[in-house]
Amino acid sequence: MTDLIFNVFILLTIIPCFWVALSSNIVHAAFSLLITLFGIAGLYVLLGADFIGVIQVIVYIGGILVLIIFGVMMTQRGKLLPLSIQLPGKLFGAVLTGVILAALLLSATRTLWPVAAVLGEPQLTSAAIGDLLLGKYLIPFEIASVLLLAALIGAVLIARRSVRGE
Amino acid sequence: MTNLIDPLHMKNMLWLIPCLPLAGAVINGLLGKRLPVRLVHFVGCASVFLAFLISVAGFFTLLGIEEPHQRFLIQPLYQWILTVWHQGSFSLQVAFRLDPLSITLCLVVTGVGFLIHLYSVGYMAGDESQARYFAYLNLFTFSMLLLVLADNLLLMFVGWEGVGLCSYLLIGFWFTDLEKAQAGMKAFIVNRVGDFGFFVGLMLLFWTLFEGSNGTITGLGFQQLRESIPLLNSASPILGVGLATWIGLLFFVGATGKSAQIPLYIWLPDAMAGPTPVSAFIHAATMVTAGVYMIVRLNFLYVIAPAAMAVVAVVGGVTAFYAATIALTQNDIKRVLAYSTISQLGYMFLAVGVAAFSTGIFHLVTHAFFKALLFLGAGSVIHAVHSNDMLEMGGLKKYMPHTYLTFMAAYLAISGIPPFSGFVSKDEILWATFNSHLPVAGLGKALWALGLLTAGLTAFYMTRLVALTFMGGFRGGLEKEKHLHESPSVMTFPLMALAVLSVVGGVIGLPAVTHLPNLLHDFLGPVLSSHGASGHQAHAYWLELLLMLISIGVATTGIYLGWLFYVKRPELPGKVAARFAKMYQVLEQKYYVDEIYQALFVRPLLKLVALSGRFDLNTIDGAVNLSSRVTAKFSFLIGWEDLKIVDGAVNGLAEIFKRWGAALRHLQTGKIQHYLYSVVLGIFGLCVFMFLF
Amino acid sequence: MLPDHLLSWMIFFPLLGAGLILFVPKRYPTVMKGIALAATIPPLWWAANLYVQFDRWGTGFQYVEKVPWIRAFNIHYYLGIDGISVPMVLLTALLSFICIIASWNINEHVRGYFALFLLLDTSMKGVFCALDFFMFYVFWELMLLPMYFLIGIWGGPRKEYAAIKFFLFTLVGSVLMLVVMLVFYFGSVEPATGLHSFDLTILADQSVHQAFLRSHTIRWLCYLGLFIGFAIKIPLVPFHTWLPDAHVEAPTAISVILAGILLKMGTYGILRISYPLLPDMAREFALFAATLGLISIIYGALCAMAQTDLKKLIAYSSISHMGFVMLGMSVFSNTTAINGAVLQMFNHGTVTAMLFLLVGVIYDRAHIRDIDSFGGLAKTMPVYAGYTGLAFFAALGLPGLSSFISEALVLVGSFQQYKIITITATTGIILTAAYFLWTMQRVFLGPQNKKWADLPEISLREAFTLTPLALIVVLLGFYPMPVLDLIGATLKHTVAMVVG
Amino acid sequence: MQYSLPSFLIVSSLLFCLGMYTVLTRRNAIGILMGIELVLNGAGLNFVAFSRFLEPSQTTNLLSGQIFTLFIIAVAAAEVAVALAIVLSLYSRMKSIDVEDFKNLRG
Repeated sequence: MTDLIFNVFILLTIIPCFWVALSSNIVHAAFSLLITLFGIAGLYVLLGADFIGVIQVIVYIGGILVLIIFGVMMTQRGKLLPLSIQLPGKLFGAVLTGVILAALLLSATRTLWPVAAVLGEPQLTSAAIGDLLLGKYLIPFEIASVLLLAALIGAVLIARRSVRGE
Repeated sequence: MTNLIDPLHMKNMLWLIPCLPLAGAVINGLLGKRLPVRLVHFVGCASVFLAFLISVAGFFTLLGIEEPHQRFLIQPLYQWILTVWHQGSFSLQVAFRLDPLSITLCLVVTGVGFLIHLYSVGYMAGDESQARYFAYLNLFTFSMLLLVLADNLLLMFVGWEGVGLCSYLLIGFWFTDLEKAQAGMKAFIVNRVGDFGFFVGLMLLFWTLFEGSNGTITGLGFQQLRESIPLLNSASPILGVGLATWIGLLFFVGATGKSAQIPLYIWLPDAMAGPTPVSAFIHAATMVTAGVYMIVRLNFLYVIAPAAMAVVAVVGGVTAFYAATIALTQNDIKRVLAYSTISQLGYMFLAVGVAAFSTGIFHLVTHAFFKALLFLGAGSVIHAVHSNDMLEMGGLKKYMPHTYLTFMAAYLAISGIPPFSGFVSKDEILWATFNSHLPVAGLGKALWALGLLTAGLTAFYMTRLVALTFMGGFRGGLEKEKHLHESPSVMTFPLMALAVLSVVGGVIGLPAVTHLPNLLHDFLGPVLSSHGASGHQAHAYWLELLLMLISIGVATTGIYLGWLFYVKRPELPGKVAARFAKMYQVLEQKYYVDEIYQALFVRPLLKLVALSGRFDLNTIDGAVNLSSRVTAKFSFLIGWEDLKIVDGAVNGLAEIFKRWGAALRHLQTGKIQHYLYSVVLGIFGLCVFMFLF
Repeated sequence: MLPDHLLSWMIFFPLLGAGLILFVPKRYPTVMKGIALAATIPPLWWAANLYVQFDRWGTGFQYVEKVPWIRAFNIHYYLGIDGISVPMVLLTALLSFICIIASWNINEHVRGYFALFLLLDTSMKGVFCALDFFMFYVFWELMLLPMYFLIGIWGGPRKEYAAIKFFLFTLVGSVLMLVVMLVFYFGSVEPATGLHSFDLTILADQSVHQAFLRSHTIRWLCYLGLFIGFAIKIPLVPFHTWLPDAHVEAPTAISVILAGILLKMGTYGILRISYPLLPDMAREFALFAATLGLISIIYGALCAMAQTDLKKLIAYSSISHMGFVMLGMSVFSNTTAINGAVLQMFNHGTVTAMLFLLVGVIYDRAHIRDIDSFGGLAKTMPVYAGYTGLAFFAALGLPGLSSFISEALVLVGSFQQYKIITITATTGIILTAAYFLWTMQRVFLGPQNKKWADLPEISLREAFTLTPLALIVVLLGFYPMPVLDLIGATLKHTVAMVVG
Repeated sequence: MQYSLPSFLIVSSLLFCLGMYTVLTRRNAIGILMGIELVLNGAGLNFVAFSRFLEPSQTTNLLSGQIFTLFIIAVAAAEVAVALAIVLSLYSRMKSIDVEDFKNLRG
C-alpha cells in the first residue's frame, strides 16, 4: 500500500518538472513548480519527516513560490519571450545534464548504503527538532536568522534603489 | 684674654664668614637694579664688614685655645660627594677649617676687602651698573673665603676657580669695550691652564694615597692628607722622579696660573683693564696670593719634595727679577704696579721655595697692605686725571696731598726702607734665602743675590713712578689741571687706614736680631711642618745685621738713582734709553712675550681648530655623503643593469600573460548561462577527479 | 592616591593626551596646546613621587610590572626601574613639560606637532623603563618615527636632508641591535620554562646562555654590534655627523629633547643591555670605549670652536660632554667614574636643554644663528645675557655648578685606570672654556650692535622654561647628593657584575 | 519502485538534473530561479531520505538530515528574496528580464 502512495507522489513530483524545464509559457512553468513542491512535501511526510513536510508546504510553497509567481506576474508585460536560448546552447545543456544524471543514478544504485536494518516507527518529530534546533544546532540557527535579516534588508535596499531609478 | 667666645659657638658661626658676602652678592645681583644705590653700597660693604668682625672673633677664639696644636676649628656642613665601591670609597664633605693660616688670610681678605669696598663706593660713583659691580665683588670675596676656609682640596678647587670666574667678570666689567672683554677672557683661560695642572696634581695625589693606604684614604681632607703624606715616598717614582715632586710641581703649575708666575703671568698686566679697586683687591691683595697660600697649606707635601721646592724658589726668584726689569720701562701707572706685583709674588714664592713658609705669608700680608694702597692711590690719581699714562701726570703733590702722603708711605714700604713693613718682610725673605740649603750647592746664595738686585730695581722703578706722578710740573694740559681735585673722603679714608697698616705692619714678624718674638711665626707654627727652616737656629746676629745693612744700601742707591734720573736731570733717561736703544726696546715691548705666546700657542690652536672644523665638515661628513653618493651610483648601476636584463625578461613574461589574458577574455561573454556552465563543468570535473583518484 | 601600575600610567598617559588632541577641531590650536601641557603634568608628578619613594639601597628593579605580551615568543610586557633609569625618567618628564611650553609659538600643523611630540614622550619613557629586550627595541624604534617627522616637517631650510640622515644613521644602529637581540633570543634558554627569552634580567645571568653564545667571537661580534648601535646614538666621534645637522634643522623644543634625552639613550642602552648581558666583553672593550670617549671630548671641543652657527656649536659641545660620559662608563676599577658618568648624563640633559632654549630665544627674535653677526647683546638683553652666562659657565664645567661635579668625578675616577687618557681629557676642560668664552664674547660682549639694538628682552614664558633648569644646575653644583645617592647602589651593583 | 533509499535517490537526482537543465537553458531570469528551487529541493529530499534510512551513528542522530533541510529552506527563502529584488530592479531599468540583455559586465 505504501509503495503505491509512494509511486503516486514520485510521479506527482517528476512530471511537472518537465513543464518547468521545457514549457515556453513561464506562467505554466510557475504553476507546474507548485505541483512539484506539493509532491516533494508528500515525499517528506512519507519519509517520516512530518514537521519538514508541513514547513515545506507553508514556507516553500506559501512563501517562496508565491514570491516567484508574484515576480512572474510583475514582469509579464508585452510579448512572450522565447523562453530558451538557441539550439546549440540547449543541446549542450541536455548532453551535460544527461551525463550528470547518469553519474548520479549510477552512484545512487550501485553504492551499498549502510541502511539501518530495521526502520524505526516514524513518530512525531517536531518536539525533537525543536530541542535540536535550540540545543546542538543553536549557532547555525542564529546564523540562519541573521542571514534572513540580511537578505531582507538587501532586498529592500535593492528594490528601493530600483524604484527611485538610481 | 681668656676665650671671650667659646670655640664650640664659634665653630657653628664659621659658615657665616663666606656666606655673608654670598648673601650680599645674591641680593645685589638679583635685586640690585631695583634697590637705591645707597642700599646697594650698604649691602655690599656691610656683608664684608660683618665677615671681618666674625673673622676677628675667630682669631681671638683661636688665641684663646692654649695648646697650640689644638688651635683649629673644623665645621663640617654636609656630605658633598659620596661614591662607594668594594675596595674603597670617594667621599668629600663640605667643611670649613679655621686654623692660624686660614684666619690670617681671612683677616687680610675681609679687612683689606672691606676697605676696598668702601673705596669703590667713591670710585664707582656715577657708573650706571654699580649693583652688578658690588655683586661681583661680593661674589669674589665669597669665593676667596671659600678657597681659604676649605677643608679639602676639591672644595678649595671650587673656590680656586670661583675667584677665576669673578676676576673674569670684573676685568671685563665694562664689557662694551671689546679689548677689556678680551682681557677678561685671556685671564680666565690662562687660569684654566693653571687649574688643569692643579686638577691633575689633585688626582695623582688622591690615587697614590688611595693605593698606598690600600683603600683607607677616601677623601682629600687636609688632616687626612697630612697624616698619610709619608706614603708618597713609598710609591714608585714615575720617569725617575719621585711622586711627591711630581705632585708638588703639578700644584705649582696651578699656583703659577693663579699667582701669575713666569710661564702663566701674561694675563695679569692685561687684567689692569678692570676697575682700579678690582686691581687693588683681586690682582694685588687676594686672588694672586692664592697660589702662595695653597703651597703653604700643602707645606707637608713640599717639605718631602726638595726638588719641587727648588723649582719653586728658582721660578719665584727669576720671575721677581724678570718682572722688575719690565716694570722699568712701562708708562701706564697700573701696568708698572702690575709688574711690581708679579715681582713681589716672585719674592713670596722664593720664600716658600726655601721653606720659609711663615716669612712667605708675612710678606703676603704686608704686600697686601702696601700694594693695595699703591693701587688705590693710583686709582684716585686716575680718578682725578682720567688717564693711566704717567707722562700726562706730574706735580700732583700740590693738588692731592692726602693721596700723596699715603702713597709715599706705601712707596717707602715697597722700596725696603727700614721701619716700614715692606723692608721687614722682604729682608726676612732675603735672609731666609741666604741661609737656605737647597739641593744645588750655592743656589741659595745666587738667589739671594738676584733678590737683592731685584730689591734695587724695585726701589728704582717705584721712585720713577712717584717722580713722574707727583713731582715736577703737571704735563696733562692746562684745562685738565684746573679741575684736579683731591678724592672724596670715602676714598681717602681707606688710603689712610692702609698707610697705617703698611707702616706698622712690620711689627707682627720682627726679625730674630731684634730679640723680640716673631709673632706671626709662632702663631703659624702648628700649621707649618715642624722643621720649617725659618732661620731661627743659633746664628751670628752680626751676619743678619750685615745683610740687613747691605739691603738698605741697595734700596737707597736705587732711590737715589731714580731721583737722579727723573727729578734732578730729567733728560738723563732719554740719553740712557738712546744708548741701550735695543735693550730698552725689548724691555719696553715686554720681551715680546705676548707675541711669542700668540705665535706659539694661540695661532696653532686656531689653525688646528679650523683644520678639525674643515676635517669634520668634508672628511667625515664627506665620507658619509660620499657613501650616500656611492650607494646612489651603485643603485643607478643596478637600476641600469636591471633595466636591460631583468626588466627585459619581466616584460617578455608580461607579454605572454597579456596574450593569454586576451584569449581568456572572450570567455567572459556576459551571459549568465555560460558562467553557470563553467560552474557545473567545474564541479563535475572535480567529482570525476575525486572519484578516479 | 598614586595609581598602582605607576610606570604604565606614566608611559602611556601622554599617549592619551595625543589621542585626545586628534579630536580637537583645527580652529582651536591653544586648546590642543593646553591638552598637550596637561598630558605632561601628571607624569611629572608621578616621576617626582617615583623619585621620592624609590628605595635607595635596593639593588633589584622596583615598580616592576610583568605581564605576558606575546606568548608565542615568550615576550613579556616587562617594566621596571632602578637607580639609572629614575633620573632619566625624571629628566624626560621635566624636559617634556618644559618643551611643551617652549613650543607654544609653533602654529603650523599644531595638532600634528603636539600629537607626535607626546608619542615621542611616551616612547622615550618606555625605553627607560623597558626590561624586556623586545619591548626595549619596540620603544627604541617607536622613538625614531615622531622624531623624523618633527624634524622633517617643522625643521629649518635643510630639514629633509637632516631628517633622513638622522633616520638612516639611527636605523643602521637599530638594525645591528635587532640582529644581536635575535642572537640572544635564540642563544638563551630560560631555566624555568625551557623557552627562549627576551627578558633582560634572565639574559643577564650567564648560565642561561647556550653553547654558541658562549664562544668568544660570537660574544665579541654581539658586543660590537650593540656598541656601534649605541655609539651612533651617543654619538661617539666617527658616527656623530648626524647630530649637528639634526640640531641645526630641528625646531627649538625638538633639539632640546634630542640633546636632552635622546643622546642619553645610547649610554643608557650600554648600561642596561651591553654591560649586564656581556660583562666579559665590556671589560675587553673598555679601553677602546675610553679612547673613543677621549677622541669625542677633544675632537668635539675643537670642532665646536670652528663653528659659526650657534646651534652647531652647542651640538658639538654635546658630543664633547657625552665623550666624558663614555670615558666615565668604561672604568670598572671604581664606581666614582661611572657615578660621574650617570650624573653627567643628567647634568648634560639640564645644561644643554638650557643652552638650546636660549638659542631658541635668540632665533625667534633675530631668525639667524650666526655668531659673528651678533655683538654686544648684553647691553640690549641683560637678563638673557645673565641666563646664557649661567648656562655657558655650567657647560664649561665651572665648579659650583652641576657639570663640574660630574666631570670631576669622571676624571678622578678614570685616572685610576687610564692615566694618560685622563690627563689628555683634562686638557679638554681648557678647550671647552676657550670656545664657550669666545662665543660669549662674540655674541654678548663688545660694543652694542646697532642692528640688534631693538631686540625685546626675554619673555616671561621663556624665563619660566629656563628657571627650573637654572635652579637644578646651581643646586646640583653645591649639593649633588640627591642624584648621587639615587644612583650609588645600582652602579655599585653594575660594576660588581661587570668585574664579575 | 518500492519504498527504499535508492528509489528516493533516483527521484532527487532527477529533480536535481531537471533543475540544472532549466537553469542552463532558460532565458527568463525567473525561470532560472525556478530551476534553482528544483535543485535545492532535490538536495533537501536527499537529506531527508538519508536521515530516514541510514544507521544513526553516534555523531549524527536521527534527525540531523531533517535539520539540514530546514536550513536549506531558510537559505532558499533568503536567496529568492534577494534574487527577485535584483531581477525586478533590472527589469525596472532594462524593461526586460531576458538574460541576453544583461551583458554589460562583459570582460
